[in-house]
Amino acid sequence: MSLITEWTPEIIETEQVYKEVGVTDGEFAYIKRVLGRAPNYTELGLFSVMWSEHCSYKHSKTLLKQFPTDGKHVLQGPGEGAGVVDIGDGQAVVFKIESHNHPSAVEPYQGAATGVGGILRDVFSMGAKPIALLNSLRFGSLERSRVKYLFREVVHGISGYGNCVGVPTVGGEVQFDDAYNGNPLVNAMCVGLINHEDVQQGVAKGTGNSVMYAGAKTGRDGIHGATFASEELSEDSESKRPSVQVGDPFMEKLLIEACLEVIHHEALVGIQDMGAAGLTSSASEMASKAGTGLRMNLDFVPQREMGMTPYEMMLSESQERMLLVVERGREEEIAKVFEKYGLEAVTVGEVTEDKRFVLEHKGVTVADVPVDSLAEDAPVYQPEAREPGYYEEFRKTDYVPEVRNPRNVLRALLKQPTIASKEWVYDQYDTMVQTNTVVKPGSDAAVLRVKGTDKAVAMTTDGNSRYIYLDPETGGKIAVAEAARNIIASGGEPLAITDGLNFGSPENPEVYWQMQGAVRGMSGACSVLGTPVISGNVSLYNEAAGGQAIYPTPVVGMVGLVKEASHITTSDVKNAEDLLYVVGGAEREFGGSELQGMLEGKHFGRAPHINLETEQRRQQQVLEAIRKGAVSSAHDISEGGLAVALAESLFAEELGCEVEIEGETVTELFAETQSRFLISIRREKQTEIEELIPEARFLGKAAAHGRFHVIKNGATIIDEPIQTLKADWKGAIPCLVKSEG
Amino acid sequence: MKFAVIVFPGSNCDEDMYHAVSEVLQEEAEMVWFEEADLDKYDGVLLPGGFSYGDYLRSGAVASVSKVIAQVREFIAAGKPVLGVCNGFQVLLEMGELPGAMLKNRDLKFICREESLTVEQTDTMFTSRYEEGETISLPVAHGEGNYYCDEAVLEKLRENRQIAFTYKNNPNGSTGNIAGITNEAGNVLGMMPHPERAVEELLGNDDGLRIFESILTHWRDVHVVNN
Amino acid sequence: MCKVNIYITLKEAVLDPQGKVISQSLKDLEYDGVRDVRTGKYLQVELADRENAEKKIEDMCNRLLANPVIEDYTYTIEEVV
Amino acid sequence: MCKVNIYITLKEAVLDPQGKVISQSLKDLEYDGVRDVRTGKYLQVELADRENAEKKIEDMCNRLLANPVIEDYTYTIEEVV
Ligand SMILES: Nc1ncnc2c1ncn2[C@@H]1O[C@H](COP(=O)(O)OP(=O)(O)O)[C@@H](O)[C@H]1O
Ligand SMILES: [Mg+2]
Repeated sequence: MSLITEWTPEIIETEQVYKEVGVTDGEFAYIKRVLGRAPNYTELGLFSVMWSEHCSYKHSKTLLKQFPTDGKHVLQGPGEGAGVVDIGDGQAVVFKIESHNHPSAVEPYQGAATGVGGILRDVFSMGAKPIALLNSLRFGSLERSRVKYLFREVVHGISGYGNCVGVPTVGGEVQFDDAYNGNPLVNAMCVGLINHEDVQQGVAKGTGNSVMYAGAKTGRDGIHGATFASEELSEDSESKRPSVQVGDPFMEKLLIEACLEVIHHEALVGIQDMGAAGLTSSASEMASKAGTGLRMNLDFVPQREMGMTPYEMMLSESQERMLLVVERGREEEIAKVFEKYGLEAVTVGEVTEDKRFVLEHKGVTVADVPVDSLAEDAPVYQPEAREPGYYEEFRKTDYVPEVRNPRNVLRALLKQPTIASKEWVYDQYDTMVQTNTVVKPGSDAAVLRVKGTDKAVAMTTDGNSRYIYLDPETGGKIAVAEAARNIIASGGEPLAITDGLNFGSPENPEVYWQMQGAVRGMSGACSVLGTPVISGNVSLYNEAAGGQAIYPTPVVGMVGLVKEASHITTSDVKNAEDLLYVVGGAEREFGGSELQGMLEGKHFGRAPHINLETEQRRQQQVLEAIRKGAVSSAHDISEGGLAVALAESLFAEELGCEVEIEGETVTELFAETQSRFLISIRREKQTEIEELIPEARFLGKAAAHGRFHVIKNGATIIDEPIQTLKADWKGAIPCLVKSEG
Repeated sequence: MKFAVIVFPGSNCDEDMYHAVSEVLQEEAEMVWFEEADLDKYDGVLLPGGFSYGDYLRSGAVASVSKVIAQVREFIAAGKPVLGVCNGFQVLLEMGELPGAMLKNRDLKFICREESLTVEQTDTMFTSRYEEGETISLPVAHGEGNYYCDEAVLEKLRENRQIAFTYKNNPNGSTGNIAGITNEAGNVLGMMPHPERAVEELLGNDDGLRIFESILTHWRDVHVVNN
Repeated sequence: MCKVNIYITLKEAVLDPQGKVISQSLKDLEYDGVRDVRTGKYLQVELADRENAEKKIEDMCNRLLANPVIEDYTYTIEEVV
Repeated sequence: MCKVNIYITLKEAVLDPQGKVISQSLKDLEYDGVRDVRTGKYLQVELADRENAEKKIEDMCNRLLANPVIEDYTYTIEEVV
């Protein structure tokens, strides 16, 4: 029994049923033109999901075209499951980021868990072994009990899934801000490792070849709630509603093994995961990319529930499923590989020549549409953009914080959840499985060695949405630059990025204006820093119930190459008496800063400015110094400014410092001026470092006495035991999470 | 010496174990799929960590009734060395080859971090290369590592000197701070911390290597000398 | 005083990966005739007071003990004297 | 066909950290009179056959479903026609 009323074509048209599944009048007219008739309910379903923002990027396509996507390292740019970048020795990294914001808002554990599962499939469907997971999270204020619950469960879900599949979660970021009270963001990134010759494509080539379905059975999971004719729901069907997707990491682990084995099988023609819009998107995209058609008999689709209709099967988002195209006659050989892992792989259809997407069910053709109309011809919109009123006003606002006691401010800043230690989070992640993790969470970027070579890969996610809110273009530049700085500080050369664009509704002109600015800024920074965009994800309509959009939140996932293991650098100052340097001077920039948020309870004013040439020059100098062995530790200066960066660098060894600052105290200590690094060196490297990095300014030295001591003009400004500061920093999140509120 | 690393569906530290033995210890090792095992060919069995069968029901429970288990029991009965790490330890407990059981961590959270351990017992084929009472550091990574046994069993473990490692700062609530125990015969070691993750300087810690070296030393003492 | 037994199960349409593995394992152990296994939680809650216990328990289940998005619950109350 | 409900609980001597946490959370939510919470598992097993069900189920519990070191179990059988 279907739980959904499947209207006839006539009723779909006359009663405008298509609107309930998000298809507009104009789009419906277009569908009718393509088909030469009104679609039946199943066909309407196909169009509705393939033309959804998530699959078609209809509101963001024109923006995404601006991203630079080529580069000397790029083997595969956007368009496949994930991008591929050369790292030498015939090897490559494969990576992508993906959002699971809406599912996580409804059921945080499963939403986050299935987000991890989905991004893993994007990567291993390319033929790559997943070697690392990262995430980028945004939550509202941790004072709220709903937010605490979301935070706890999201982290739990990520750890539950990632730990079980045996891929280490090595990094990420979490920021907290009222802007996310009603709408948390959960973006997951996966990095895989592959040999060039193993790169797969999701193509349905070769007329007559078989289409195979592998993995979990299909249930009514995650079929869009909006497609419900709610007046037809009885109490009984309410409890059987198409439900939240539940992840099965155990099955995923088996699927990884089986797929990585199957890619070496010569009978395999193409492979793709079933992600959003499940069977519909994987099948139609594979055919469309190959210029073929596809015919499937849905009777053969493994089903978990009774009486599923074609509509339900095609729209189901059940997890842990893959679609394969296999040479005709060799299906058994492929099925055998899956069988070893206890997985089902069955033939559900064949590749055809006619470029049509045809579905059969119980002897009846239930859908017959041109395949390109689904996968290629989705409408593209050019939304209206309008500069929001706040922007000019903020640009004119000169915000200067009032600080009386720098010591108290430092302690309070270290307790801000966005700055405080994320140990509570990453202690729950298996960061070490696969035994490649050289630099674990807690430094600027994670670093993983590549077994059998002397090289390593560095990876990070970054994106400060406060700056982007104040000034999307500048903030967009900063997001990319900060990610690159984190890679550089770890001893890596930035290679490429994946982007996760999280915004409100693109139909709101002010939101679209934010999108435009952010993408322009990111593109600019990518060009200057030489990090093309190789994959990404767009998540729009992130709005709380009242229509309050989130901060515009593009996040950047970046991977870099560490040429030699000896270049690997962490942010921890290693020895007492090591010399401390700051690269780049501070300016009076507090718009969007942590200090501003803490003192004023909101963000306004100008975002810190950024000059990409300066950024690039300093990055190159710092990397060069690291490669020459002149640098003992390096840390990028970000939220909370120099004082926070310095304290963080001293925590691991619980060292103190003797530092002298010049200039305006609050600016020197807390400004969030961009393009700056804090580095420490051995005493004997002093001349060398001053030559290699002319802009490096001597700050002072690390000290065994364990006190954080800052002076100016001979007078003490801060003198605090490092252990006190560390306790503030480490204790903040556990304390907030525990307390009931 | 030739090791078998048993691979269950869902094992995920199998390759790490294999890497530690074959690349770092430089001994022969094979990954053996649980259904295809012929343990007669091996001198030592390693039960790796991970989430066999998703850790569904109870960690290690489903693996403990799986196909290879009868052979593992024979291997143990023959007095040959068996090391179970993390999930491998849980499997040995579920098999009843080691006493006690695992509960969820006291704080109900998965924990992954370095822990300080005390080597309690060096008179075993797994720990001979350590100093008695020595403090070492090994990573833990588990959600159900809270070792439980009753007073009587604890007493017996102490009497027989079966406690190999204890935690300095009990991270999970384990009875008697137990991190690893041997069987009475001394040829089975189960431990929650991961020695195979601590065998290389590059990754910051090689305190775990001596477990594998101890096994090898013992085997050489018995076999190579006699030959 | 009263003892409340609460049974929390996954909604029918929600995937139960754990149940699937247990069911397969029982089949591998050659228990024939095992058709299906579903897993759930069993909570025993001791309340000081029988009065209003139903209302309290339902409230607790909705707010904390069960996850209404994916779970259903039932309960029984035993009075203890 | 028959439906078997299996209830698996921790032995009394075994500490139940999860029960503790739930009990504390209930107190934090100001449910007064919560004395104790113990957590357990609830399995629903569908058997093709009523015959010998008791023996089968006990056997399954002893071999796999419950761990006798830490757990006890009880069960009920409902015949379905
Ligand atoms: N959600 C998370 N998952 C894993 N690691 C995290 C997460 N959030 C933060 N971390 C880790 O904590 C450290 C500090 O994060 P962050 O404050 O964002 O540093 P930075 O400002 O240098 O990017 C980094 O090593 C980061 O990888
Ligand atoms: Mg950051």
